[in-house]
This record gives sequence, C-alpha cells and structure tokens, in this order.
Amino acid sequence: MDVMHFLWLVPAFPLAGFLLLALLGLRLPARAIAWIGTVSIGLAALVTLWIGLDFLQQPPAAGHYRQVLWTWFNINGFAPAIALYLDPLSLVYIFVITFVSFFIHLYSTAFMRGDEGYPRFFAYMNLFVFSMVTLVLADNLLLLYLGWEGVGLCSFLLIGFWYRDEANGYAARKAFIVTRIGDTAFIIGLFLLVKQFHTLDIQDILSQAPQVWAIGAAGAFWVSLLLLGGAVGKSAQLPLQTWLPDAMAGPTPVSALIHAATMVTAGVYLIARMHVLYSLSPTMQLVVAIIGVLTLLIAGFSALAQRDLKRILAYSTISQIGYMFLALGVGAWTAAVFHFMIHAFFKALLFLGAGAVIMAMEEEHDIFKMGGLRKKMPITFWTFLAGSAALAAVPIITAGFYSKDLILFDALASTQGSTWLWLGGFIGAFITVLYTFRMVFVTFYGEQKKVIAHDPERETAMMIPLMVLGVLSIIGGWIELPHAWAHFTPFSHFLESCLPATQLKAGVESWELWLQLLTAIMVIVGIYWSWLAYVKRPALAYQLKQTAWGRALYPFFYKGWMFDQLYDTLLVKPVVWLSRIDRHDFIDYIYEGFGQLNIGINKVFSRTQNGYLRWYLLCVVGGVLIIFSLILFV
Amino acid sequence: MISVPVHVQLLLASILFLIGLVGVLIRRNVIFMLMSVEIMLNAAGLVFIIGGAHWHQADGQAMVIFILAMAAAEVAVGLALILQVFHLHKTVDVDCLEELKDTQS
Amino acid sequence: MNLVFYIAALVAIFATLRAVLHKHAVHALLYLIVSLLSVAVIFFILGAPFLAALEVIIYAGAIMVLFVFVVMMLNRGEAAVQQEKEWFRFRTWAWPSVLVLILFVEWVYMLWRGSAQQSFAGVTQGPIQPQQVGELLFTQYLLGVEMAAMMLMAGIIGAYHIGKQKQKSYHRYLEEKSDQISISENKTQEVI
Amino acid sequence: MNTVIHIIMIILILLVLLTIAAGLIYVERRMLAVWQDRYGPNRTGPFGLLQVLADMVKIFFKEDWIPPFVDKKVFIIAPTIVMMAVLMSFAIIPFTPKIGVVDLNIGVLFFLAMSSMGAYSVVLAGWASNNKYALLGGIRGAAQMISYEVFMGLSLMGVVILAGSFNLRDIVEAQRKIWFFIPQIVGFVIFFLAGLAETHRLPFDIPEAESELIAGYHAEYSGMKFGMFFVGEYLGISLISALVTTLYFGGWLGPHFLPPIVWFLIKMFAFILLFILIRATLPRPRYDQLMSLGWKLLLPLSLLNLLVTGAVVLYGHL
Repeated sequence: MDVMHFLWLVPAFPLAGFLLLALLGLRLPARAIAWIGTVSIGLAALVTLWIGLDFLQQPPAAGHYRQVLWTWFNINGFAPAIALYLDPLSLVYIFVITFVSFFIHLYSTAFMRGDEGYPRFFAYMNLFVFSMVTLVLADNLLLLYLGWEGVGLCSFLLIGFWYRDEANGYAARKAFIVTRIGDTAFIIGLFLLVKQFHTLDIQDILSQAPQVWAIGAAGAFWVSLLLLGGAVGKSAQLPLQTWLPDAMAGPTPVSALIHAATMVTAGVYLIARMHVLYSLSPTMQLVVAIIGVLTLLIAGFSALAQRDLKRILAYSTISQIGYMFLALGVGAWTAAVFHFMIHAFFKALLFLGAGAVIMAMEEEHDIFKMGGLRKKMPITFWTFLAGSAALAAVPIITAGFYSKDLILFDALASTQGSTWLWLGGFIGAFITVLYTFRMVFVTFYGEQKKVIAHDPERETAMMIPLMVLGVLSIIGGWIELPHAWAHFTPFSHFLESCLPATQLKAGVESWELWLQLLTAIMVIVGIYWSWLAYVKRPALAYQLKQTAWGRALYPFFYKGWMFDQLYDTLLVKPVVWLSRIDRHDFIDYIYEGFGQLNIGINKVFSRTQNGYLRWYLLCVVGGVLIIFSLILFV
Repeated sequence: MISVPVHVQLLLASILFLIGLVGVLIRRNVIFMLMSVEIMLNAAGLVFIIGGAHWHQADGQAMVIFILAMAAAEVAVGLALILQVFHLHKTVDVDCLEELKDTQS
Repeated sequence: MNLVFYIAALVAIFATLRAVLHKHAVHALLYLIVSLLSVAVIFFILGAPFLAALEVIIYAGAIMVLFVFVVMMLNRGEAAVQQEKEWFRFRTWAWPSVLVLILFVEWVYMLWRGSAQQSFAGVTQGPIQPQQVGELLFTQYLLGVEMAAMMLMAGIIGAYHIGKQKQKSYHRYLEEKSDQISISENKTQEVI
Repeated sequence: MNTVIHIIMIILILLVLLTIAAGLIYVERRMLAVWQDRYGPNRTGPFGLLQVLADMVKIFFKEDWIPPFVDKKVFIIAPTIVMMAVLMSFAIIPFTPKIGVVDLNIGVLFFLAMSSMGAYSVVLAGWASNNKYALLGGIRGAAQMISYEVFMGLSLMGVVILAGSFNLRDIVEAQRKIWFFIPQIVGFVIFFLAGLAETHRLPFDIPEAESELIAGYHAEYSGMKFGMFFVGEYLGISLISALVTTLYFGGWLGPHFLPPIVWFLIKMFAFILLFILIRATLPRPRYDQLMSLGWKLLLPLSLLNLLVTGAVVLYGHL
C-alpha cells in the first residue's frame, strides 16, 4: 500500500471538520466543537507527517506524486482535473500549514472560549485550512484559483468575525476589495495562459513555456506581470499592502494563522511555483525584487512608528514577505521558501504571544499602556523574546538569522543581485531590529502600568503552542547552514528537484563571512540603540520624536506612508463624487420607465385574473387558436 | 386490418378532443369539467394509438399506458378535491370558487 | 372492418356529445362509459388489443366507477338537474362553442391539406402484441414506468389526505377530550 | 360457410349456457338440501326436475313492475349489463380445441374487462332504485368488486407469466406437463376467493345480504329484470368455474378415454359444486372484514406470488 494514496486525506479532514461544524455547530457543546476543530487539523497534520516521512525515505521516481481525484469539467478538451500534486515545494507548504494551523487551533480553543461565535470560528478556520491546502496541492491553476478565492473568503469572514462592530466589517470589506484587485489581474493572467497553452495544468505550462517563449518574450512578461498582480494583492506587497494592517481587526489567532503564517505567503508560493515564467522574463523578476525591497523598507519604517502591538506585527509581516519577494526576485527560490517556513514559525509565535499579552491586558492593544510584563508572564516573555530574536535575526542562535542572512547574501551575490538590492535589504534588517526590540522593551520592561486581569499562562492549551513554536524559531534554521560554515544544506537539496539552485556570481564565496559579521554587528548595534532609547533613557525616544524631522516623519510613518489617504484621494473620492453628481442619471429613467410600464401592464392584466376557471380556459383556447392560425396562415 | 385514411382517424380524435374542450368550457359543474378533461385525455391517447398503428410501433401504446396512469392519479386527487370543495362550500359550481382572483380589480 | 370503425366512431361521437351536454350526472357518466367502450373498440381495430383491454379495465372499469361513486356520495337529486338547466344558457355556451368551432375548422383544414400533400395509407399491418408493449415499457421506458409508479403513489396519498374528512365525534365527552388533545398538540408544537 | 358455422356455434353455446344456468337453480337447491340433510324441491316431476321449468314460467309471467320513484332508464339498463358482461366473457372460454367462440389474443384481459363492467350493474341498480338499502348495497357492491378485481387480475398474472400468453388456448396447452394449480396454488386460492367476491356469492354476498339490506341492490326488482340478476349470478358461477378449470386445471386436457368436452364439463361442475358447498357451510363476514381481508392479506399475497413466479421464471431463462 502506497502511503501517497492517502494524500487526499490532507484536505479531506479539514473539509469534514468544516462540514460537521457548519451543519451541527450550533447544537454541539463547546468542548465537542473544540475537539472537532482541532482534531481534524491534527489528523491532517499527522497524515502530512506520515506522507512527508515516506517522501523523504523513498522519493517518487519522477520527484513528485500526482493524485487525480476526478475531472472537474470538460469543455472542448479543456478539462481541468481535481487533482493533487505533491512535490517538495508543496510538501514544505502543507507541512507548515497543517502544523502551524494545528497549534493555532489548539491555542484558539482556550483563546476563543466563551465567544458566542465559537462554532463559527472553528468552522471558518477549518474551511480556511481546507482552502489553503487545496491551493498548495492544486495540480492546475484553476484549482489553485479555487483555493486562492477560498482563503480570500475565509480571510474576509474572519476579519469581520466580530461583525457587530462596524469598523471590523469595514476592515473585512477593505481586505476583500483590495485583494480582489490583485485576483482580477490573476485571473486575466489565467485567461492568457489558457489562450496560449490550452491548459492550466501547472507542469504542462512550465514544461511548454520555455519552448513557446524566448527569454524576454512579451507573452511571458504579461503573464508574469498579471500573476504578480495576484501575488502582490494576496501577499500585501506594494502597492496593495494597505489591507493587511486593518485586517488585524480579526481575532488574534486569525492574524497569526491567516495574516502572518500562511495565506499572505500564498503569493510567494505562486511565484515560486511559476518560477519558470519569471526566469523567462528578467524584467519582471527585477520588478519582483524592487517591489520586495520597497515594501520591506516602507513597512519597516511604518512599523517603527506604530503603537498597536498587532499593527507592529502586521507591518513586520509585510516587511518580511518583502524579503521573500526580494529573494524570489534575485532567483534565490529556495531562500524564499526557507524564509517562508521560518517566518511562519516565529511570526505565528509572535502573534500568539501578542494574543496572550492582549488577553492579559483586557483587550488593550497600545504597547505604551503595557510594560513590565517580564516577571508576571515568564513563559510568554521568553517565547516572545525567542520569536523577536528570530525576527531580528540575532546571529547564530536564532532561525531567522539563517534564512534572512541567506537572502541578503543572495541579494548581493546572485547573478541577478546588485548592491542596491542588498543595501535596501540591509537597512531593512536594521530597522527590523529597531522596531522588534522597541516592541519587546516597551511591552515587557519598564514599570507595570496595568494589572493582569486574566492570566493566560494558566491556559495550557495556549502555552503549549507558544513553547513549541518558540523552540522551532530557535532551532528551525539549522537545516540550512551557510556555505561559508559547512556544506550542510539539506533544505535546498530537498527542494532542488522542483526549484533551481541560486546562480551565484563568480568569486563571491568569500564575501559571505564578512557579510555575516556585518550583520551581526548591525544587530547588536540595533539592540543596543533600542535598549538605550526605550529602557535606559526613555526620554531619548521622546526627544527624537520632538525634532523637526521626527514631527514630520512620525505621523507619516504612523499612517503607513499615507497610502490609504493617497488611494482615498486618487480613487475613492473621485468615484464617490461621480456617483453623487450622477445620482439621477438618464439610465435610471429608462429602468424606472420599465418599472412604470410593468406596473401599468400589471394593472391591465390583473383584471384578467378574475378567479373564474372557465375564463382562464377560454383564454387558453383563444391562445391556441391564435397560434394555430399563425402556423396555418402566416 | 382496416384501410381508413389516417386523416379520418385523426379527425375522429380531434372531434372527441374538441367535444371534451367544449365540455370543459361550458359546464359549471366541476364533476362535468373533470369528465370532459378525461374525454380530452382519452382523445389524446387515441392519437397516440393512431400514430403507433400507422408506423407499426409499440411506442404509441406505451405512451397511452402512461396516460392511463396519469388519468388514474389525476382523477383520484381531483375527485378528492371535489368532495372536499363540496364539503366546504356545499356546491359544485366552479364559478363559486373564485377566491384566487386579484383583489385590486 | 372499415364499417366497424365508422360505426364505432359515430357511436363514440354521439355518446361523447351526450355525455358532455347531458343534465343528469349519472346518465352523462353512462354515455361517457359507452364512449370509452367504443373508443376501446377503435383501439382494437387499430391493432392495439392490449390497450383496448386496458382502456376498458382501467378507464371504463375503474376510473368511471370512481366518478359514479362520487356522484352517488354527493347524491344531489332532482334539484341538481334543475340547476344544471339553469346554468346551461346561451350566454354560457355561445362563445366557447364559436371558438372551438373555429379551432375545429382549422384542424380539419390542416388535416386535409396534410393528407393532400402526403398520402397516408390506412393501417394494414397486423396488431401489436402485448408482449412488444411490455418489452418496450420495461426497457426503453423503464424510467417512465418508475415515475408513473411514483406518481400513482403520490396520487393515492394525496387523494387519501385531501379526501379525509376530520373525524367528528358526536358525543359531548369525546368532543371535549379531542379538543384538549388538539390544544396539547398545539402546545407541544409551540415548544418544539 | 365458415361464418354460418360460427354463428350456429355461438347460438348453441348460448343456449347450453342459459340452460345450465337455469338448471343450476335446481341443482343448488337440491345440493343445499343434501348438505343440510333435508329434501329440497321434489314435488314437480321426477326428483322435482320440473321445478326449473316452473320457476322460469313464474319469472317470465310475473308483472314487470317499475316503481315510480326510480330512474327508469338506468333501472332497466342495470340488469342487462350483468347478463351481457357475463355472456360476453364466455366468448373467450375454450371448451375444447374446436368449440369456442373466439380465439382472442388478450383473452384473460378480456375477461377482466368484462368483469369490471359487471360492477356497473350492481352500482347502477343500487343507485337507480332510489332506495337507501339499495344504494347501500350498490356502494358496497361497487367497492367490493373493484377491490377484488385488483388482485383477481394480479393473481391471474402468475398463470400468464408461466404460459407466456394472455390467450386461454395457449394457457391450456401450456398445462400439458403440469396443471397450473400446483405451481400457482397461492394464485389459485386468491383467484377463487376473488371469484366468490366478484360474483357476490355467499359468503361474500354483502351487497345483497338479505338479513341486513333486504336483498340490497335488487330490492326493487321483480319479474324478468330480477330474473336477469338471478340467472346472471348462476352464469357468473359457471364462468368462474370454467375459468378456474381453464387456467388452473388444464381445461379440456385429460386421459383419452373421455372426449375433451366431457373433461371440461366434469371439472367445471366440480367447481360449481364447490361454490354451492361453500355457500352451504360458511357464514358471512362483516363488510370491513371483507375489505381488510382483500387489501391487507390477498393483495400483498398476490403481489408476492407474482414476484416469486416472475423470479423463478427469470431464473429458469437464465
């Protein structure tokens, strides 16, 4: 019996959980709901682990495994299948998705306890996991698109989970509409692909594309541009990044799962999956890298000015995905996937830790109203510190160092890399250190400003995920060591069969160690500065804010470089204005005319509805007579 | 068998059908209306038989069997309705059953 | 045999007319039965003996008995005949008759034009045996048979449900009791 | 020439049947007397044989009175329907390979059609009499007859499946190996019971039950119109007996020392005697008992019989 045949169980368990909860959720006790929601994901994770171990021991002959469940539809030979496709890339993704989801579900069982939408929450979360797994395992782009829209829907539903508050509904709509812009581009790209290849099967497209298109061909350019549009929307990159900070309106586990660990990295997955197209269009690849650098800088500066704990993390997420885009843009495919995995661990951890803090602070989000939590919440503090260290890429001891360092090195050393890209990434890394430790110091050091009402450390279900993810944030990086240290790179080796290795410039090997040293110094300096500004001399930060530059830039950064205001002025206001002046346009009169006509006709004809059966029959006979006359004499 | 022209046979069917139609239209008694509907159904069946005989195929007869089944079910329900209507309104006059009219006119 | 056809046809037309125009329900039903019997004869002549038998068994034998039953149960007597006479006025039948007459003329015209364009020979082949009909029903029209069965089932249940009259208990004690029961039923429904 | 022989045969069969039916009046009374340990008619002629003639004369010459409150046309038509239906049914009976009115392909169905027509005579007689007892009898009769017709037809279908034909001659020929009452014993019992109810003979004479409905649907009849119901009943008995003979007991088949017609008549008279014996012995059930016996026992049983027969035949074909 081949273990791979059970691949369909990975999406099937979350789907079954969703169906159960959606149909019976209101009738079940909370404990049963928690069990169903968590166990279905846990089972999916176990199946994934089982399949993954089997995959590692005996890789399939072709390097991948394909399971066709059934044909979706068949129109003129265009027949997308409901088929699952497992290769190292998708294996890494489903591994991360199922395990992180499992821990977040476990966390949620305690975090969401007592909420009236308890069954709804778990139903949506299970549906999300199902959609995400479908997206990742999809064999063709249409099925991928189904999962893509599915996760978008779940994101919308969960951002607006507490729908009674109008602001949450607004945030949900904003996320939905902004990502929809990218999705529209994405599906137009799919149309182009169908027109070109008459199929949406990913492997067919990837194998045919180099034969159809030369390097730099216009077709490859447009398709990759449109797919990039989809990826940018979903992954909250420039210029569609504005939805993610607002998406923090949802419950914190949702932010951890959807808006940090999994869904927002779908764009990375899409580009990595379609890497052949980007290789065929160097311009587009450069655009990807530039978008990555710009995003990571913009988001980093924005994070520096935020006061809301979750918004800091949201901007940090945008910034970290910017790193992944940078890696994709310079052709360091495996580095991007590696950073995705590590990022999923530590960012989920940070969000969960933030959730615990917010729970302890009774829904207080402002970090300047917290403080001194180090002693009161030791587990949360230490795990949060581990996650922050990974985010700041503290050298050697954290996983984030290995992944981010690889990206920075590739940005400089890859054939597509350049000094400018590296410099952007480097500055971004420095800012990351600053805002990360600002967050840590302000939240956990200093004097305590608020009493802990409900201590989350008593909830085992919340602490276990924190500890597991904390450990993973520390040791997760050891599966891919820098070349300069040792030739121990099982991760990129594992991904080699589906993602090409990074092309390095000649004679750059020796730079790596120097770069690492530079990074290490930078990190230590950054931590010191933050310590100086927020622990040693808190007045320093205040003084900095009061300078002319600070007064100009602080609100600017706080509002995320005014992108919302920009879009509002450029797009929303004109549309609102147009619709206002055109409220009674002439087209309306046509439709109103139709309405009036209908009412008039109704008045005339309702007289014929007089209740007399024989009259109706007479009308029928009259009609038949007319029809026969027409047939016979016309 | 017989050598009556097909259009004469069809004429018979249409006469029967039209008599039934007249019956539905001119009778006010619900029972008579139902009877007339049966006449019409029967005439339709006759057309099927004529067609089946003309092309010497059994399909026509199969259709008439369906018509029979349908007529049986229809009459059972229809007569039950008539009984119930008579029970409620003490009349079989179809013109008294005009509650379903549009009230605005 | 042609003669038999014409005779049966005339009988059918006459009996049907009488059935439709008769004032007396039971007499009309008898005429209708005669009409159905003569149609059955025509079926037989046209080479459909099986259907002829079924026509008599089901139509004339079962469906019409139901009609007779209902007429007997309503039992409206001589007053009904008077009422029918009253209903049967020129105003009632003039327009429908004119319309139907026009329809008839059109149909006749159509039939004759069709027969002029294309010469239809009468039936000359032998009868179609019940076996053929049965085989067709249980192979090609199997789905139809199933659906007819379901429809009959629905008809039976519907007729039973519609025709069922509420049990009326004439004993004071029983009536009170049944009221109480219905109240408690309502309550349980509210609770549910 | 052929036609003439045919017509002569029809007339002969009619005469014989009517004679038998009239004779059965005497036979029944005598046999009832035997089984009930008394004499029965024995004054007119030797063994009272001329009693039949006397009865006939009485019926014919009695005043044919039509009550003023009846619906005249229907009142007159009703008794003729039963006579007509039963006599028409005899047309399909193959007495011997040579004697028989018509060799009809749908013989069994024709019999069913005619028996369903027979229901009208009861209903219409009951209704036309304009008398509450008669009406009750008519309603009862109609319900009883159309109910029992259902499984009468269903029970016959077992035989039809085995013979593979509706034609009664084919059915008789199919019994050369084995008479159908052995494989179709359930069907035979049901058919016989349904036949009793169809002819509303005792014990199923509920439409005309003297003790509760004062003769039921023919309460208002007298003279020859009553005679038609009367003779019609005996003709019905003969018809059912002849059919049972044909369908289940091999019709004219039998050892060669007797001619086929004799075999047929022997079997038929045996069943007629069975009818009379049942009348002499069994009490009348209640009306609801009759209906529930039919719908709740005989109908499922006949369906089951049909199913099993069909399955066995299908298995044999496979």
